[in-house]
Amino acid sequence: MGPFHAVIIGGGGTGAAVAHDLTLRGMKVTLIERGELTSGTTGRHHGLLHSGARYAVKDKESAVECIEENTILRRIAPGSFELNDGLFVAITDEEVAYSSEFIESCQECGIPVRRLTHTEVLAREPNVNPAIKLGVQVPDATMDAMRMPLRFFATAKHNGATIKPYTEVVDFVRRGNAVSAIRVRDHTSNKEYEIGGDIFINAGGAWSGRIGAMVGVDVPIRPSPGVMLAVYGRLSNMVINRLHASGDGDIIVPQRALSVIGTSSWVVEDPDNLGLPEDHIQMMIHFGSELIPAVRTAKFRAAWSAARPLIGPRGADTGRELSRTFKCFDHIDENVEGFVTITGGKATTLRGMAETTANVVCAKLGLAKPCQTREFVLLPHTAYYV
Amino acid sequence: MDDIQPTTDPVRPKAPLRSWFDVRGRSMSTLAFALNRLTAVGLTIYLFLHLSVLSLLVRGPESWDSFVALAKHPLFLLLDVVLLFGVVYHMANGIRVALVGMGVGHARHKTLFYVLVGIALVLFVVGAVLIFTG
Amino acid sequence: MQSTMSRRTLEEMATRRDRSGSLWLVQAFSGLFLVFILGAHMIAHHFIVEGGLRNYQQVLEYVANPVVFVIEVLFVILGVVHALLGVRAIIIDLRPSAGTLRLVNWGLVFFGAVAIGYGLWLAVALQRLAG
Amino acid sequence: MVERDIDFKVFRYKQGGAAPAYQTFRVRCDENTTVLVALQDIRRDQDGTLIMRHSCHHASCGTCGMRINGREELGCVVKVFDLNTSTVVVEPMRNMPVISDLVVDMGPFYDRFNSAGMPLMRESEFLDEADVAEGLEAYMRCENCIECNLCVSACPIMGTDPTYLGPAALAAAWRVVEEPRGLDAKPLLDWVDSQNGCWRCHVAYECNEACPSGVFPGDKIMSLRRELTKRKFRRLFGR
Repeated sequence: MGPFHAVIIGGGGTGAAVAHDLTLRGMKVTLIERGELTSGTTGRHHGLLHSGARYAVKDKESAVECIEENTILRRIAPGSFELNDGLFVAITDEEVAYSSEFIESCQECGIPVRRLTHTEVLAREPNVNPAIKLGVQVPDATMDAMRMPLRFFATAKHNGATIKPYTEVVDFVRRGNAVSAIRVRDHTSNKEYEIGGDIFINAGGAWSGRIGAMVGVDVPIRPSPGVMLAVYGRLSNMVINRLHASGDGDIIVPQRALSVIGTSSWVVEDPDNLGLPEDHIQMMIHFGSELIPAVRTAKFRAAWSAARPLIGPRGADTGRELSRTFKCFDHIDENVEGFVTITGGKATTLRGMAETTANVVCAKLGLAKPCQTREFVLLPHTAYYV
Repeated sequence: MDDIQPTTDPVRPKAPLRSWFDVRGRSMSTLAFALNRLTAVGLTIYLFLHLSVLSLLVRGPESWDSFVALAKHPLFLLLDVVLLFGVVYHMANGIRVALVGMGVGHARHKTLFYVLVGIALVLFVVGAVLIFTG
Repeated sequence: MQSTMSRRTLEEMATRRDRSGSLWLVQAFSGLFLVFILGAHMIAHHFIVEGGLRNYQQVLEYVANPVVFVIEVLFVILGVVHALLGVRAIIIDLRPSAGTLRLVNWGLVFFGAVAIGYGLWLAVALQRLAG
Repeated sequence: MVERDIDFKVFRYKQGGAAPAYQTFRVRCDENTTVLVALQDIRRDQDGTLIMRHSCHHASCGTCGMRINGREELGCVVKVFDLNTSTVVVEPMRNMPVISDLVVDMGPFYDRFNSAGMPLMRESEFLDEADVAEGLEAYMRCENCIECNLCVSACPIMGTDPTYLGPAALAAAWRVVEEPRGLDAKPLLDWVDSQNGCWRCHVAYECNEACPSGVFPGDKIMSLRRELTKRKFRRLFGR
């Protein structure tokens, strides 16, 4: 018997990292994605490599995950980031008061912080609202939201994984209580065929609930979109955050020749139908200009929505109350064998999500192979195409 | 649709004529390039015709002067006007391409084009009038 | 999805990494010179003389002028070089195989030499006729 | 908000299926609807088999290059109403093999870069700024080129000869010549100094018109030529 065959459904950052991890552990891997790779949520986020500071006060688990993965990604994907750190700026007295709790929490989570005075902040980032009272420097960074995950695909592909974009799962084939194959449609030729495997991994992100439903399991996923706005010009070099408990329009991420202002949060049923509420775009301009006044006059480039895959019970309404951590579900709990779901999380933690998933998969298959992705330097994204 | 390649095979070049001369939706510079190539072909043909016609000179005054008489026919003069346009345009755009192509003034290639082709058009009109009245 | 450029195309790219690209510079400079020489040629021949073209005798007298002789000779050389380089550029854009291109190169060199030789002969012959 | 029905005439092709054809879909659009969003709406509501490339939705990843009403554009930043046409024609990029519908195979694009035989594609550049935050050596940013292939699609010479290195690779070469950062740029200058290199360009400047990211490959090709011209003259007159 050859190596176990893992079939991954979903070609976003999570699927990419899972494919990479499992190929390194010696498994045969096939990944399918219904559209282009990273065309769901992955490529569409504001491109922040989290330091974890955003979650340090309220969601320590996420914060610790972030700083750990932040350090690892800098090591294994050099060149995919704009490593200019991030700044949390306090504008109101309330935010100044909050800063000590913020700094303490960051330190507890192992996030290096540096307090900067009003003058120091403006010397480094002259466009920031001159009314700011203080700033806290953290190791945030800008990532290339599409090319960084593509490096996982490139590396997995070169290590033997089969990556099939434009291939959509249409049905699951069961043998007894186990999933034994998936039926897929290749959209490049309109042909349907089956892919058999030993384990099927649902890495559908915001779409993972829909994939779970096809198997008859409940994945408690809440697609929670946010609106982002990109304007021309680098209004800052560091990532500028508002120093408060998270809220709307509280971050500006410089990216190439653009600045991306994010984001809002609500909850939808259908991750394919997010809409783009005009009032949210206005909100980005309004709150963004409190961080950097030039947002108001900067030339518009694009506005778009992306759906976060947040884990939570039905009934959540804004998504802000939901944790940003990730979870791997083994659906054997619901009497379905050979099917696991990895969801939640964020781009920063994609490698960690994959490690957890691969651990679950290996345990299920009785495979004693350690994770190697922490040190494995990824191929450049261009390697995906050659 | 003919210029799209519905195939996963390696890139197959399409008909060059379409690529050079289909200026629909293209910018001014493609038009300039297409016209440059068109006038180039015309001028090349003319150059060699011209050279061979000159051999009449060696054959003596009769053959040459009868050619000159033919060349003064209005239809021939019309061809001269077309030729003149080819010359002045190819010249003006050629100066631009030569300068820009050597990295001189490439940031202002559009201005260069309009100025040079503007001058060329003035020369053309003056020349055309001279051809018929001169 | 394993379809990239064919090996043949890549090899073609490698073998065609020749230096002839900078012939473009010759093309550009001959063109710039032609602006002056052709300008002089056209004005002298067609716009100065009453009626646009010289009769036989006028032509011979004109070519007898040594400055004109030099200009005409230069014009023949630069004009032919510029034109044939242009023809070559067009042929290259038609993707000839390496063999065809070699043939084209030699053909153009031959044709150019003949044309220039003919032009020079013509100029000298006319000057002789003018006495 | 104003809403209008717009017809999208979309290029359709499936491997092994019928010959390519255009299919028209009517989509309800508002002021914010981009061509990419409209195409996604078609996939969601009308035809689930329509495929296209897309990722970031703000002109930073370069995947959604396509031809909209004949012009090379990123679908994510073209608002439907700005086109001012009641029918929008959407086609895949030119000079690339079409895998299906609007999806082209990007392999040849990267092959051209790889034929340089040296690291050509830059991920990031360092910025010159005096006051840099503590702990950082210099601010850095990702390069402008987003590898979208629009310049290659727009280039009239690329259309006749795929062995031309093309605007994107030449522009990247100029970035290295301009800022070698320790690399020896000479072999690269030799590489572009060829019939298929920078001399092949016929100055149609379609690449500049098509570039959505401020790279302006045409200008960079001309800069390479200026550098090579200087080099040749120096050589001609004994340095």
